[in-house]
Amino acid sequence: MVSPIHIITIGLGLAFALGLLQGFGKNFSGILMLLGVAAMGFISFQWLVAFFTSGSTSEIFTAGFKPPYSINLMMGKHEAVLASMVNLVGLLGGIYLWDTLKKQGFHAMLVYLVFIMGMNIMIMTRDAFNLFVFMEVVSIATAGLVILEQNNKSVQAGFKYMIATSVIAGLFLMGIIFSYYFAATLNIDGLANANLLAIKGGSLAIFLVLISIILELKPFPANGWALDVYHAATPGVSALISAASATAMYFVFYKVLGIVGDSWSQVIAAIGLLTFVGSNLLGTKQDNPNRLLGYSSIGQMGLLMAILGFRPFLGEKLEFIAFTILLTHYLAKAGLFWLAGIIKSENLKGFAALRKKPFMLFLFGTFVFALIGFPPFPSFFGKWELVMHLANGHMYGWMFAVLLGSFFEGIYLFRWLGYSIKIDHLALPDFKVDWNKIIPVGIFAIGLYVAGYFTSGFAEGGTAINFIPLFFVAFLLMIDFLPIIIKNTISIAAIAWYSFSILPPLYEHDMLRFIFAGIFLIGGGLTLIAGYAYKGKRPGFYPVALLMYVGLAQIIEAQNMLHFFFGWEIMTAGSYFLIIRGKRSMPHGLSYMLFSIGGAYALLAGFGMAHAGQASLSLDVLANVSQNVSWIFGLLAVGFLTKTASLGLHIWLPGAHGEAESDVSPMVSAILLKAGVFGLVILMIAMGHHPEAANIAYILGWLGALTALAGNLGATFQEDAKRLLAYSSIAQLGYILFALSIMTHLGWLTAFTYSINHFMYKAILFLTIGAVVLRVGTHNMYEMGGLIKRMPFAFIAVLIGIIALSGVPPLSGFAGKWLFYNAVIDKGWYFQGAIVFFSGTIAFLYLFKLIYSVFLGQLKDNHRQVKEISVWFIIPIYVLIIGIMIFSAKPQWVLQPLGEMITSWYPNGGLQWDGGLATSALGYWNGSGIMISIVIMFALLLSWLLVMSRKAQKVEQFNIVYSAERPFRPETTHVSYNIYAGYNKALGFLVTPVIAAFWDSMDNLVHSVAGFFRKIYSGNGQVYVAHVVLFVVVVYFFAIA
Amino acid sequence: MTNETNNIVEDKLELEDKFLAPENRKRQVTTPDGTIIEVDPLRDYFSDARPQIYRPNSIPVIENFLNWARAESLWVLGFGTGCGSIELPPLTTPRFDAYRFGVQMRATPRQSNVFIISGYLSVKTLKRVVRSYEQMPNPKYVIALGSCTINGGMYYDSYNTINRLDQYMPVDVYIAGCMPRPEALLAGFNKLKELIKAGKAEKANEYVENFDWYKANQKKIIKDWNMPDYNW
Amino acid sequence: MDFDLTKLLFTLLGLLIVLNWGILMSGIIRKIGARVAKRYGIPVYQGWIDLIKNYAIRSQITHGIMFYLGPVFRLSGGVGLFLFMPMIFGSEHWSNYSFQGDLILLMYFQFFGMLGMALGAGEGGHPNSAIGISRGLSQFTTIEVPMTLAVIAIAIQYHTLSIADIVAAQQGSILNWTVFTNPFATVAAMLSVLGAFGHSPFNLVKAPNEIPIGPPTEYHGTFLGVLRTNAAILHVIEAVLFMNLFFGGASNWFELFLKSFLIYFWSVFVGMVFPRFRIEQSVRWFLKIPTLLGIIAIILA
Amino acid sequence: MEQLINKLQKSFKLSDVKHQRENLTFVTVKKDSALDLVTHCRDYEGFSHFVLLSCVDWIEDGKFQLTYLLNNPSGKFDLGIRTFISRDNASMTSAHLLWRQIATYQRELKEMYGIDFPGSPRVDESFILEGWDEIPPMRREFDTKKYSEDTYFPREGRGSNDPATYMKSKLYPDDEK
Repeated sequence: MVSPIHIITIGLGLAFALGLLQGFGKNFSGILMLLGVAAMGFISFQWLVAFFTSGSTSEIFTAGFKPPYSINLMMGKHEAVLASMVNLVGLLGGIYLWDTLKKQGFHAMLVYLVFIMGMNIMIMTRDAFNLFVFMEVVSIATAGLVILEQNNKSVQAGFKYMIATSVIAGLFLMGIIFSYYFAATLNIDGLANANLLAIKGGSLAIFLVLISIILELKPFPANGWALDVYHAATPGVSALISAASATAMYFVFYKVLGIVGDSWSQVIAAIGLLTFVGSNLLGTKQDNPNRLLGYSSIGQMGLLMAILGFRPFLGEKLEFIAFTILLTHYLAKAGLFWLAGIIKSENLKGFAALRKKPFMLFLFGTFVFALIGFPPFPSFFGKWELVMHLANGHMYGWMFAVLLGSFFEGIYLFRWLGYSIKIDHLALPDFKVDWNKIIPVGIFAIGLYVAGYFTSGFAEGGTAINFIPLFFVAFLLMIDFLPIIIKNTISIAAIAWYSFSILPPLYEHDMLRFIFAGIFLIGGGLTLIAGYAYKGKRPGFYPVALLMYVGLAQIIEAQNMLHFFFGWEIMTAGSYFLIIRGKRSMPHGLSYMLFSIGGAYALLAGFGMAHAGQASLSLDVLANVSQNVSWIFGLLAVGFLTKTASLGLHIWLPGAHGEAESDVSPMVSAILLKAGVFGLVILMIAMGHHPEAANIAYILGWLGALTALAGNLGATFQEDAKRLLAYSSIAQLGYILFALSIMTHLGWLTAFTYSINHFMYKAILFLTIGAVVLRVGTHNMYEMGGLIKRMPFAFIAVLIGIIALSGVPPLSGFAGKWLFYNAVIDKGWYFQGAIVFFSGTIAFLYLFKLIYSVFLGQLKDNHRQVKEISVWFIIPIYVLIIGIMIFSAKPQWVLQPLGEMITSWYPNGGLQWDGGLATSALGYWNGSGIMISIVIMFALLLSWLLVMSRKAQKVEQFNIVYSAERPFRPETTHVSYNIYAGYNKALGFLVTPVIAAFWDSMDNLVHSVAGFFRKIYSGNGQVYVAHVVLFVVVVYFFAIA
Repeated sequence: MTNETNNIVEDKLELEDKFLAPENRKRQVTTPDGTIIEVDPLRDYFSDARPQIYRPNSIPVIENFLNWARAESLWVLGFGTGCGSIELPPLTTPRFDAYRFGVQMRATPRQSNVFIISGYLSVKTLKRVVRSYEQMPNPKYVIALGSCTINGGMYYDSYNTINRLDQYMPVDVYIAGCMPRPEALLAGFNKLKELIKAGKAEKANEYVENFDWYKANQKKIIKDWNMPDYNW
Repeated sequence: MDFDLTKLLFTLLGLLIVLNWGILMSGIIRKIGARVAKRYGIPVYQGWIDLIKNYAIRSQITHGIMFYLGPVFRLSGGVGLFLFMPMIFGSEHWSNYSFQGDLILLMYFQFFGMLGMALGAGEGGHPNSAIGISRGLSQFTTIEVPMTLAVIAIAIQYHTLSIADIVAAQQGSILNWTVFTNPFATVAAMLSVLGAFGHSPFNLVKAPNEIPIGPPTEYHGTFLGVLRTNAAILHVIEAVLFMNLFFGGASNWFELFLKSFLIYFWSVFVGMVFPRFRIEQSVRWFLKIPTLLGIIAIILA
Repeated sequence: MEQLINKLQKSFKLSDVKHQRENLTFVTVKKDSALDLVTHCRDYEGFSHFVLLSCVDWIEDGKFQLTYLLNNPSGKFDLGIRTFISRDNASMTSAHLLWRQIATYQRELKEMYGIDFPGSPRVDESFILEGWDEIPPMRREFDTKKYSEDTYFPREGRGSNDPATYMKSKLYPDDEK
């Protein structure tokens, strides 16, 4: 066991040795330095291992004196972990900075070594003055590293840094002097025991110590100097500052809090959250990667500071929460800074260059998702626990601030990610990737996954999470270089295997989950079949598609809230990547992600509030909620509504679904949206019995009706076939929301019928239209036309799809309409019902436009030889058509079991079944009988007409009566563009995009606020010092008050 | 050898091309998957099937019955060619009331049986008239109204109006005069009814039988025909 | 479902009666219209002659399979409505196959023919067809609004969606008719029927002089015959639907003839007096007064 | 009107000034300055309305006479500006930029007389004579009667009468001259 004192000896000794041995060349010096850091790391690491095996603390004295007269170090569990982290990033950072350090020579290496050593001591020391000394050492070393870049900007930044830190150091020193005066000891534990607060004037001493450490953590807004440092330093150094110094300083803060006690918690939490929210808000306005990361680092430190401020509420989970978030920050931020150093772009958009190196893009995505707190990364569990505990302590305001800050962070990080994946019209600069630069990044990314896997076990309920599917996704990622046919087969096989293992037991026990699992999994398998139609490798598709299905499956499997939320976020991540794969999807991917994050945070808040005061994390506790019912129900509903794209939250959907790839649109439309429905169902089952919930459901009913109207009107005026279907999805989800909100037996039967139907016909329509788009190369309906001649199978599919969608008997859509009427009249929601009916008739407008503009009318020149849609699309489409036909011919096969299931929640008001004849309180309906009657009648009439006009001459498309003229061109003869001009004149005002304008203005508001406050960072050192001083004064007065 | 034939074909095309409308020329089009195909509008967009002869029902009783129905239900195409078209609207007014004879106006040739050529026909109009006539379903009847359709009338020496309608399409009933009054038109309708009931109004088949002769006459003056021979 | 030959035969007979009554009814209406204009007018039997003439057209053309299916859809829509409509109150034979579905089925089955017709006309490739259909659908969406409100109102009133039960509830006295018990719903529905029958002022769909007869512009011969057959059936059935819902149904064929004639005549009567609306005007119009009346009907119910 | 003509006389070489009516005057100018005069009249003399552009075939002189008839709405009088162009390779500067509708007149003149107006929109498209490949029919060397007899199957036995004498002989057969 090597004593930790040797960290100092190695550090100082090597520093001298470097000077002596510089004759051996820079490579030698460099290797020596790295060995030194490695040795320090080894020391800390062996202690870490020791603590995990035996678990003792150790105190080390030096120079033969007892504290406070000598360096007083402690190596405990915390110290070992943090020192290991610092040394690891030091070692990897050293490797990363190899070229820079070598160029600058041994001075730089010396400074580097001292920098790392200093941080080790900061972590280990228990002596306040010692702490001061080594903080100064680290400050000076940092400044030295900052000016490594040796340009005007970095020298200025280093200078500002020195000024600011010396002001802070002065405050700190005064605080220590006062403390020593009052407590007569410099040992931190001694100071803590001295109970300084009780002493008159002691609180000032504590204030000075505390505020200076807080200032070192760069609180908003007194942090301009730090931003300049992040901005100006070479990214390798910024990585160290962000990962290592912040870690060390955070631990110092933790130690100092031992002296301060809990009385300052509110202030600390306030400063921390202000920093978190403010810094992330300003981050939205940044476009320089380094500065952006600087804002993000400061924000994260703010969150961490706040967590310590929440200490009284977090109890034993404090360390878990703080550590997971710190660890994620440490790994991700270092990785991002390092990546920024590799790309060397002054602009966020420059990261588009990453697209050339998919592996690095993957790393980048990993870091971004980890920072935001997506599963399976540690911060996900940390944030979850944080919110749960905050809610448990009824700290709703704080909780809101945490989520708001996270949301702002999401805005810029996902915009950045979106740029790198998808932005167009850019000359992608070349960049060089050295092994010494990429290896550290890779190690840290892997570290995130490993850490995430291991942290899950520590979170309450985390053990339930099934990681095997995620390993499968990772496996797909690894075999991404294989051709489509293999990956597709493996994926389908996996989904099929999973379905076989999960569906039969669900059918026995849990009909509700069986239905949704069926939609998710069978739908998933079917839509994947269409993937065979693609050629090449389709890089990156299968991991993300399966990621989404994994998320959906986890939602189904979830029994507790953490697991549910875990699945929800996994699904969101997968679907985000699926959506952003589309050609022009960048802005839509971003808006999807932002609404999803917002929704997810609403869910998180809702779950947290529901969990408050309850013993269990199980989803069942929702049913026992007795306080804040409206809030919980409302928040959870809003969370789920973002996924169902209800009016107001729908603006992400048309673009996201419209621009997605041909086989992705059905996945995200027919399947993904049902996740929101599933959530709503779960929510209403659990909480529907509360009167408050019923009130909200009434609002949701109106919302659903208006969504249906707006969605259908929106679809009517579309020219883009896929957007039309996307708007139609909005409307259909509006129907479902409406029917669910009715909360009666018939209402829910309607909702489930609609869900199943919508899954089938929307999958058919999106698959078919997507396949047609693949063939004809355009989304614009007016550029198609007459394709029935070339694609009869596609036409039949769309025909069946639109008949089913419009609810015309005898196809299954009518089942939904009939139930709907009965439910509405039964419930008494006549006006909402009338609006929904009205929107149902509007559906005819766009359905006709869809089938007419694409398949009927005039065939265009360039489509004269276009082929039938790919057989790989036809297979799933016709399987679904068979499904619709079975449902239509024998509705009782589906509706009867559904009814029995719903009876367990709403025992009264169901249907009576007599064979195919269903009878409700109001009316009756015989699906099978109608089907038979209509089919026979239709066949008879058709054969009669065929006999009567058997000799008809087949003619071509221009053989039409054209006022005695002949048509000029197919383009001028095909009436399709703005076909509902009259309707637009009458009702077009209803589709003015007020909601999009509202969100746009919100977006502008955030940006302009950020832009306004950004001006406080003038770049002037004096101003920054003034900020620091002013900050101290303001905090002082607030704290005293 | 092949080259020569190609050249000949191209030369021939050059000659024909003189009056071929630009939108009817062959054109190269890039399909969505990038291959280039040729579109020949006249072949691809129009049916070039020749007209057929539709024989009357072989059972006289049925045919007589159907002829009676056809005679009592005369649907007139609303296409006024010359100044005589001003005589058509009064037919529907209370004063003349052609409805009582089963005469009704239709807006599309597809649903019409009777074509009233109301007065002089310029070459430009004749082209449209022929198109509309060919688009009417069999059986169809033509009433030629006014002297201009018979012998050119006052436009007998014009460079731009035809003299004799029967050179271009078969005519069932002539109504002479310049202009004939609506009463004369009603008389014409009654005459047409008689012909139909007697089974003598099979001029549509006559047109098909002498199709080449009619077509040659039409094409002699309509030089930019720009369509396949028969308009379905 | 047991096969019942008698039932089938009665249904076919009923269909024949309805078809002929439809043709006769439109003949009478046209005769009346002519007399109003001081004309002698067509013979009342002109409808049959036209129908025979159309079926006797010898040459036909077709634009494709959907061109065939369009009229078949349309006629199936008409015949289907007949199948699911109880014609004569209290008669087992004349209630057809209405035991298979209620009022909602009828309301949605109207779309069957419309949709098919729209597709068939679309296959014709004629721009006027598409224009006509787009107008028709636009207008139709709002026609249905007051109609729906009225239907909901009477469903609340009688607490059933079964047409037979609604008719049964109106028996006994003329004052039991919905027109007296629920006048607002009746008026709303009777205003929407104006659009459903497509006479002036709501006949922009066909607009003969502007977009030559709109959707069926390419249809001729047998196809047109099928469409006109359907029109004859449909006019009667629509009128019968309104008769059943608002005017006490019919207990014998004569009563049915009389009532359906009057209901149909109502739309023609209005059409004789008013000029044509543009499409946006009619869309707005239906969303104003008729919708308001429908809302009042529901509030009162 | 006189004043105007005098005024114009100063800048343009007008010849053959003819006061047809109190409010209608014709002037003749050289081909080169014709459009200058038209433009001038439009921009400075208030002739904002273009009435017509017509042509007369003076086959004997080997010339076409073009007449631009302009109207001054505020003064309520018309001015006809005549110019002569050669019949061989007849061509005139296009005036469609002054009034858009002149293009239609020019298209008609191109078809009927074969006068070219380079640059005029759609001037080469057929106007009413679709597929005409004879000499332009309004040129006086074109024999329309002969063309009609050759082309349009004249009906045998067709006779013509002078309406006045014919009606007289019909109505008053005894009233011999």
